[in-house]
Amino acid sequence: MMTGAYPSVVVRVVGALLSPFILLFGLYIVAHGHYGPGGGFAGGGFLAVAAILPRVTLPESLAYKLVPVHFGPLMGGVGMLLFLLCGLVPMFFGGMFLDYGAVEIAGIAASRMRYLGILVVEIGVGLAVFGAMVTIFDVLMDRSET
Amino acid sequence: MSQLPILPLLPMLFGSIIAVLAGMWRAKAAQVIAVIATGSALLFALTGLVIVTRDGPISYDLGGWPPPIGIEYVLDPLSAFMTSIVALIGLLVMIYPVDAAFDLRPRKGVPLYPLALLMLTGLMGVMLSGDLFHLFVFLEIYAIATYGLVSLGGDRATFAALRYLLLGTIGSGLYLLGVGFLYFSTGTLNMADMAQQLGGMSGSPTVLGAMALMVIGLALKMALFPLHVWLPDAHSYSTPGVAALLAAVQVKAGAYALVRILFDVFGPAYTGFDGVPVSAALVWFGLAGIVVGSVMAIRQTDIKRLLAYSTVAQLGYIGLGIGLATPLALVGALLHVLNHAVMKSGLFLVAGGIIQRTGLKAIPRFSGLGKRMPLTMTGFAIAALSMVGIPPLAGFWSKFYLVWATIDLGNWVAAVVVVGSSILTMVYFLKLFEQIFVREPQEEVVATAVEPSGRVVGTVGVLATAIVLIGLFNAAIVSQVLGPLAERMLG
Amino acid sequence: MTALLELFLARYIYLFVLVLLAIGLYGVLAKTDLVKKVIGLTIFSTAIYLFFIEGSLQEGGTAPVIDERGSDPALYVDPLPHLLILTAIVVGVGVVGVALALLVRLYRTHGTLDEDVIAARLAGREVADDGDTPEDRG
Amino acid sequence: MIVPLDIIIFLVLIIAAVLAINVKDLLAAVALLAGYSLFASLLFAGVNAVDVSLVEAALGAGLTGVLFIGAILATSRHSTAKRNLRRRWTMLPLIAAFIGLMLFASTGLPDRGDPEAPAHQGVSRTYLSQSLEDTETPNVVTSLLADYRSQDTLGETLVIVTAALAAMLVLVRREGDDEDDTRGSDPGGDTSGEARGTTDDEQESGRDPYADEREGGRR
Repeated sequence: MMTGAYPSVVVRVVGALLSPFILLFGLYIVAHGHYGPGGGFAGGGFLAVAAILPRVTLPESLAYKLVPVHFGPLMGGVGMLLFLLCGLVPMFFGGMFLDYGAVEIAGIAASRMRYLGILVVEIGVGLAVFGAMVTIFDVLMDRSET
Repeated sequence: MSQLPILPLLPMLFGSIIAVLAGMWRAKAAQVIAVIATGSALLFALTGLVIVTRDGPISYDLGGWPPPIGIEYVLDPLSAFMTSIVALIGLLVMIYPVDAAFDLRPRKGVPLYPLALLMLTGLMGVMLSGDLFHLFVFLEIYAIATYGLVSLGGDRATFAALRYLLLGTIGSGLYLLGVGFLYFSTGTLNMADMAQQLGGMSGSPTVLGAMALMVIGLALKMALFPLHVWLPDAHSYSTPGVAALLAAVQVKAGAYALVRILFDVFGPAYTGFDGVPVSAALVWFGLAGIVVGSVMAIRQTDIKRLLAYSTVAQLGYIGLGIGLATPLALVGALLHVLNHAVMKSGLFLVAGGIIQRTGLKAIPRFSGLGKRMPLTMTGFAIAALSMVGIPPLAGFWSKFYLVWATIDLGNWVAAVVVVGSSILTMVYFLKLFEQIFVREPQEEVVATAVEPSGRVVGTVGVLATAIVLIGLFNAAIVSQVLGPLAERMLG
Repeated sequence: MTALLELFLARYIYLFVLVLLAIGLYGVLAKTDLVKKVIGLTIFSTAIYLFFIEGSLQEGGTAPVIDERGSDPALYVDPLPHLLILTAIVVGVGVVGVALALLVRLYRTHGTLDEDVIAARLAGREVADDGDTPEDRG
Repeated sequence: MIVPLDIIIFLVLIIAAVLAINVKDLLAAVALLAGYSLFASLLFAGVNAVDVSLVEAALGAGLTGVLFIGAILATSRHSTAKRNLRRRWTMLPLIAAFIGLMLFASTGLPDRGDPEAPAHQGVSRTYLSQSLEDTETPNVVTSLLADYRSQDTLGETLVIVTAALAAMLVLVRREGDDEDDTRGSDPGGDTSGEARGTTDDEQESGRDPYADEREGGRR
């Protein structure tokens, strides 16, 4: 199948070199959603590509040590949980579900709170998309643990 | 209680995600979490039902943004009623033993219960949403979870799941296109807001086209004849627990969305009849579905396949009720949603019990089961008699309201079909009764069979009791919940 | 003639989207290869995305990122369809993922992805073990 | 948006779509599909939908393509399916009816880019004028996504997680107790090879520790 060391050295080296940069770019996109195109979904997609590339090009033992198989569902769950908690916290301050503006922390305006809430949500979405896409890939490649 | 509308959904959301994480740690943990989550959702949904029938609908602004800007959840009698049904059936299936329900021993990291929970979450989201696009998102959540769960049934089920996926995705695509047409002609997505905007443009081709697209899309999801082609395979090949969930609540989400959108969003444009063939089409396709489903059910020898075709027929009743669009008919349709949920899940869970103990699916080999499993088979008899429509069991009353509605409208063809289909239903259940209760045990597996495990008997018992109770207290349900609801939706 | 051209310029999007929708639908319904069906599904949903996004256009509007020109709605295109389609794209990817998983499982059992062949084979088997052979247990 | 360029891209899209569902080589079909998605994302960028363009390029073209290629490598590269002419002819009236319905419905839609269109007068005005004030976020799509309509995003994230879980469940290892096996049969069934047909991954299964167990379940 496709996983495992790719026969060409050039591909292996380029894949190994490219992956961290894609990762960085993905993180940038996740964080940059407030000011330009991007956000959790596109960023999470790039993160997933950064994890899938080594799986396709590098030797299996190495690739699956970098991002283990159980990482996928774990990150999916953690990201989703982060999102849900972000929605739950305002309810303790008397707000509605996902109403970040209702959280009262001294010295932070409601609009700033919403800004931060959006950031947390984007990170949660990014993690969840990353986890989900890696999981689907692993499952299709018959590498999942189930 | 301003938080009430979101409360049934929250335990489901958290439960499904925590079950994913817990399931990676301990295989057993997921089922416990699933029971707790659906149980608390049921509690909240029932509380909600009591409160909103007394005090009127509660609207919930997610994120603190008032409706046209943000997404709104609406807990009104209809959504509380449907949410309670989903949570009740969900809870019983979660309690049902895992090997009989899903035919898979739970193992670390196998997302069985998380997926079942996600399906129920999606169904509840559909029922609570007051926003057209948000409804689409939850429509897809439950659909995707369903594709995964159906494939548990093995090879044929996988193929059925793939066919269902292709048709279901086209269905939601058509629904999405309909939403697009509506958005571009009104500039809003909120249901209440849109109903107001649509009031002045009922003749517009865009609105009519959107209505047609959404009805076709949702009818595909609901498996209304002739768009039911995916249903018999998907329902009969999936494992008993999944089949119970599918038949009892999953197809009803499509029916609910249809009711909600036709009556609450399109409102007069739909019920006004002028030049709109949608409701007439629903009536005729509903009737055709009743006849075809019943006739096909008679010809089946596999119990799960028989039940699947019977679902096609029962969905025909619901489609008929929506199409007739009178308060009485709507009461009949909604009561039938409840009745069918309880009856059909009961029957599938009985089938699961039979398979658990004997491995039999073919009806001709059921001879004498009644003597070996008296408790389970009593539950089966109650559910089946209710399906036929024997008073005072639950199933009688929904047909009664539907027949009354057709006579009221002078639609004699419909009345004859509804009454006649009861006879057809009787035919296919009599066949089963003869095998189970009259004949002596012939097969080795039957002769040595014992009553299924306690949890099977328990869940079937709860459902059988529910059938009797709904039948006895149907007047209360209709006068307290469904009657006022239907009057309001059509008034 | 110019009137016709103007009409075309105002409405050509709908025509093109419609053609793409039809191609996608044809792929799903008429093809027998299961991979082709999923490809058709993707074409169909991408055409829906195009329908929404083209509708968000507002003459003279720029990308919905508020800049120093201020926040007058007339200056930007409609952001709501963008959000809806972001959601729909992600949903579409999810559906494709599940569809491919189902495909892979079917292929492992049958060694083919021809829908008709698999259907015939399953139907044949169905007749064969209609009488509850011990294998039917479970 | 430049109209002639738009029309050219649309024509390319149509050609790519037609080819993608007609070529025999599935890998080529997937490449064409990725191209189709990329050109669609170009169109999105052309009408200033930058966020959508990025996501369509990353997820729609990129990751979908990766998943497709993965699935094709796990199955077969060449489409062996026979044509089913009867089905083709029965489907055409359906598609024609759909086109008719869509044409009818689209007559009531506003012209392209019309600033007076209802959609531009509706709720989106609020988002554009309030976003910076309410959330300090200049990108309105982001504030919409994660604040005004964050529940949609919650559902959407849930969808992708659900899809991952569903895919896991579909391809779950069955410990030799698939539907066709009797309980407790030998998991390393020796009849497994013949029903599998000619697979590309036959030689690969040798180094897969689960292969024996799995094949027993997947006759």
